Amino acid sequence: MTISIRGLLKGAVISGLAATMALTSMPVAAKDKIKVGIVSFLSGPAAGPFGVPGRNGAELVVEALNKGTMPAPYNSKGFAGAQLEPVFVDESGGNTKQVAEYRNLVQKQEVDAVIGYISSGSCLSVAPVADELKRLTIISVCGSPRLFEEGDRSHVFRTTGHAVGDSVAASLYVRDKFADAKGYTGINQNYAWGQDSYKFFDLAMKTLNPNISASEKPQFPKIFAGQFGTEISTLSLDSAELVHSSFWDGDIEAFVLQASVRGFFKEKQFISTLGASAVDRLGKKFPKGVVMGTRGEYGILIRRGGSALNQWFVKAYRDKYGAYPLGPSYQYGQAVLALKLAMDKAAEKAGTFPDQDQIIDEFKGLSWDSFGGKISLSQGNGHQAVHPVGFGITDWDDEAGEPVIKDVKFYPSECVMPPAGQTGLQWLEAGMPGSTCLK
Amino acid sequence: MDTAFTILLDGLTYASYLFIVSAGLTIIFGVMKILNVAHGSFYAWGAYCSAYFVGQFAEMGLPDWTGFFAIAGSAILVGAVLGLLIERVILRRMYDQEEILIVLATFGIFLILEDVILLVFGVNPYFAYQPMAYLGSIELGGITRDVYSLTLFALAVVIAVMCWWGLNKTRWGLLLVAVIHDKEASMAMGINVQAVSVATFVIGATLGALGGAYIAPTVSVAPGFAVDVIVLGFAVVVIGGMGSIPGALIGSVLVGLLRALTVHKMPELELFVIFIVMSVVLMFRPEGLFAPAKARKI
Amino acid sequence: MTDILAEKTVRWIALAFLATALASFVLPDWIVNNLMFGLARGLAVLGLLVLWRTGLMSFGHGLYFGLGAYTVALLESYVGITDLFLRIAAAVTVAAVVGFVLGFILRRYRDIFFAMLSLAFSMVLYGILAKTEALGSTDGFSVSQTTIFGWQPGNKQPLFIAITAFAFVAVILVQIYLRSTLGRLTTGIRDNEIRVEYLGYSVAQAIHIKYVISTALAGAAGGMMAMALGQVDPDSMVYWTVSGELVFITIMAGPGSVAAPFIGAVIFEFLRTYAFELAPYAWQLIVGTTLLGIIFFLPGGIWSLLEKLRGSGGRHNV
Amino acid sequence: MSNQPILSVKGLEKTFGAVVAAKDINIDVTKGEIVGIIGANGAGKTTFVNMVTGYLKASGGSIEFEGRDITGIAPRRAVHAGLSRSFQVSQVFMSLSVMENLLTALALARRKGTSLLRPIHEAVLVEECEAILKHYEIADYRDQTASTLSQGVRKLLDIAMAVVGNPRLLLLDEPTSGVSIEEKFGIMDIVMSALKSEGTTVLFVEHDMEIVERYVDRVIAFYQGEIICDAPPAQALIDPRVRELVIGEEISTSDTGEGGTEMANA
Repeated sequence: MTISIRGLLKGAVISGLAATMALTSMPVAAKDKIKVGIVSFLSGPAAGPFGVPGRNGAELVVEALNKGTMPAPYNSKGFAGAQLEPVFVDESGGNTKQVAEYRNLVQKQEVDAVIGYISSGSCLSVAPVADELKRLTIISVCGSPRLFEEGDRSHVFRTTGHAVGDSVAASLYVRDKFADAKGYTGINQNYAWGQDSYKFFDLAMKTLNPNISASEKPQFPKIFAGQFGTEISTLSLDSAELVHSSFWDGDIEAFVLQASVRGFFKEKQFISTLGASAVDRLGKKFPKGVVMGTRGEYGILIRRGGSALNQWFVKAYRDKYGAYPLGPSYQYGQAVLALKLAMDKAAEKAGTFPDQDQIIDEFKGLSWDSFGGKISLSQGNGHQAVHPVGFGITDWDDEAGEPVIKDVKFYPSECVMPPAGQTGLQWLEAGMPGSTCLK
Repeated sequence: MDTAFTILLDGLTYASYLFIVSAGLTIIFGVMKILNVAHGSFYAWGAYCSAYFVGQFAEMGLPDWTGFFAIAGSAILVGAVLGLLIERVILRRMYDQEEILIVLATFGIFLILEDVILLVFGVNPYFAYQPMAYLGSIELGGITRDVYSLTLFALAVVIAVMCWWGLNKTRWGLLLVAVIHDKEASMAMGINVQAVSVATFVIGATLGALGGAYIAPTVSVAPGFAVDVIVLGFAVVVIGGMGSIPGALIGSVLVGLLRALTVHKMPELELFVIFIVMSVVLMFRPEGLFAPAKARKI
Repeated sequence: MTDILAEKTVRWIALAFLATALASFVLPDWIVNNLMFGLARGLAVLGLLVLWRTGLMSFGHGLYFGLGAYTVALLESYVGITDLFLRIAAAVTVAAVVGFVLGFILRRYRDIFFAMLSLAFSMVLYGILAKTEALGSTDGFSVSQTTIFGWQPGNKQPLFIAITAFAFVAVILVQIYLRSTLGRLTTGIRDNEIRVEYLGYSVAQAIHIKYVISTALAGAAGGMMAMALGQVDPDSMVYWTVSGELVFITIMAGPGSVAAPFIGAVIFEFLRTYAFELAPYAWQLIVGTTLLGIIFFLPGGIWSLLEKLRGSGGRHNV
Repeated sequence: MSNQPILSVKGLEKTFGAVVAAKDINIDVTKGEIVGIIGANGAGKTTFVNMVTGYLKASGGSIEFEGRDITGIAPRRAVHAGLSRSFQVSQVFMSLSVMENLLTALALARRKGTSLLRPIHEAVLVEECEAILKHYEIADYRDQTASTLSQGVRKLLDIAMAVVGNPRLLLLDEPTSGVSIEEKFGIMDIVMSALKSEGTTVLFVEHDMEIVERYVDRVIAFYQGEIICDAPPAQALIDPRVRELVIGEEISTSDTGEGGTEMANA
């Protein structure tokens, strides 16, 4: 016991000292290797539907870029010529643990950048530390608008949109398809993400569908509670026919299973902003006619067709992992793309291997063609991405024997996202001024 | 009226769930005075096994109702294997230790088994909806209900009756009661307390596994879904009185109904209603509602 | 006080803390960080040790750990106070006051009932925090850099040294307490409450005092953790697993000495860091195995091992 | 003060459900008296001691100590008032040494408030303890852990701990129970001489008539919760009812108290 602990400590001290030396003598000259921490849920309930697909998306793109086997315009080898060595880290275990692990990534493992974070909790808690430690950090999935609303971030970027867009697009889709509905309610997990999502949806509905009335009893069950019998009864007794939900992972699946047996989806119009993973997982078990989104031009919404890049991504992913890439796969993949672009540009400009500040300069306001479509970091001082957000309706394709989404409708970012410099909440409460979708 | 009926029904269904989960916990505590955190692992393993086998049966093209055998089988399998393993290898060595240490040991076991699940079954969720689909749904009090969760109620009643019968009407049950009442005396009377303990632990484990196995068809069986069950189970057992089967029953019904009521009437309280009940009960009846109030030292 | 400082063990402890403080000049940041977390958590464990000596174990000290942490966070986001001493003073006060009130209920309970009732209280706080958006819901708050009398240090080292100093002071005070007549009742109460009552002292009161001491320490620990991490949230500050961790470390460290909690907590931090790095899929497995290993092969905790190494056999009572 | 009784019990009652453990008990004890309480097991002797020292709440009646009503006060208040007791089964701190046991008792007796924060090992206290240990002839066991002591020594320690606070009234619950025949007189000599020198008033519950005869000025005999005799030993021990209901079975079953109980309650 002591031996091992002593060994542990000794090892720690040595590696630590070595690290500090390395730090003091780090040349900005050409590097053949960069180390990047890739954080996602590898255990716990979110691993299956989010963490692992995300991790795989990143891995796939990293390998392709290292080899240079990706289609144009990303066919140049490596990141500013360097090979990227990923360090995969588990995001589960609570925000505090994530902060500790982030410090270890930067200070102990000496990574050059960090990509990842799915839960709003962990991205909000890691961001300030990233700025404190001055390490480039690319948030890939986390959807809380607060990330850049609490002030500018120097070293943090988010390469995907946030919850406001999802909720606004959802209520726009309602306006376009279910304008004659009487009332709406919701079932969301009882934690920050669920509470925010419903609040935004509620506000957006008040602006976009003033004639549809809100229910007094939206449900907020404990996250990962698993048993929704009581909630389902309450929703069934509620007169509102539209039911909004930001459920994800195990909860969406459990809810769908328990609700569909009770004929819930025949009586109610279910609107899921984040449940796409369940559509593939449950296959035929997943009810038809559910309004489904993927938070952007990702996953099942654009699975068929799309750009050559998208087709390459879908095929390569299926060949390697034997499943369709999900939303998170796209989001992690495009975060890696962004890093490559910024580094290549910076290298071009600098003429040598770029240092972090040069990379960050290029990263600001970056805009690139991702698998689904164009992403531009046009908000939060060029740190926050905007892109169209779409919804469709679940269906089953008998020939292909797989689920599909029909009636897909995308809403441009100018219409679903608050203009720069305004917090999502202010904007929604003010009635979405400046949105191109207001009639 | 309908609402009241619905609340009652929802409450009892949830109560059944709670009772099935906590029955094993309370039996083990009663006989062995062990607060078994690893009970959550029994639950999780039961759920995984039943989900796995139900899935296999479905793939083999067997009819949906065979799923019920998968459920029962997995419960017994898990209870026997894990129960024996843990009792024989670890707990047997610590019966003379402080309660707190034993609780921690079971906590360690829980941590280990959590990751073993991950290594054995992977991170992707398992589904076993066939049995629930097979039973379909009926209309009750103005809303549709799935028959499966109603059978949960039946199962709870069966378990309760079996426990009562086993404890009061069988020779073995009488031995058990003797041991619960006074370990030393029972030893002196020549009861093989060792054997009784093993049997109890296996039965408790099987009940825990049965809880998971039976819930599996209604949920997505994914890593880490047992953490809450432990706390829920503890709360119920503490409310009812640790080691008392009727206590667990009353505790479950109390919590089940209260929860249903809050979800329907004031959803914002749902998150911690159970712990408020627990605190209140403990404050006025430290030994819980049912366990005989021990004579205080001072 | 002076006679305390004259004791050999205390001299050693003082030396160790001084060494730790100085080490922060040479050690790399990540080690300093883990040491800092260890020392902070160690304070809470020290509190549990005071209780455990009486045969009581709280499965709900996350309640006070969280109160301390949230006091620091709320003090900043609502009042704008970021001063080190004000933060710690506030954290300790809030935790101690709540502990004092709940103490009136808890002091009536023993054994597993004491443990479970504490758990229940902590879970109620968890529910309230996770629910209330004004309290940050599950996201919690980020806590910005600590200032010292208006001075904003460039790095975390001054904070580290301050925490080390606080930890040392706490250790000395607890040592004085445990040596005192009152502290000595610890063993007495565990052995025989009737006798204590017939010696004319109220067992309930003695336990209440111990409880408040332990809550104050847990509050301080939470506050320091919040400052060290720069983040608070219910799941990693109040949830039952947090309380479980504290109990885990207490057992791992062993009741042998007031220094043990800090050694235990520091080892725990490194254990977790490495388990997490070496086996991202199986770190719980490693932690769990360690726990069982300690319980089976080191009943006296790590401290007993150190004592064996020092050759000075049996446990000291204080 | 002088002629007023130090302890005055009036109409004391105690019932456990249906069982009557004390019925209309009236006792006045004057300062300096040594009173022996005798009776079969279950006659209510210990119940009486427990009520006087606040361990049990009386169902009825009153207890006055030095003219002050102490009915149903907490044990520690009784101790503060100037009472103290020993136990049928020695109540000492099993995991502490003899010295530490006594030090704890002494420190709690001498210190109040903030002085409770002073360390327990203080020259003054230690010396006093040494003296007491000598006086009770248990100095040889000074550093032995209580759990390893013989019944006799543990009894002495138990009593010593009860006496350090210089109580004005001391109740000893079967000081010689569980003590070997050889030890018992030794123990009683030590204890009684110690108490006599302090002028402490003593009530002690005793099975053993030899002890009673030798040490007490007055005997009170209990039978099924009632006082059946209250007189000097010479007179009490020849009282027919006492002989029949107390000593009678005492002799027949001096070794097994249990069997006696059944007879007594039959």
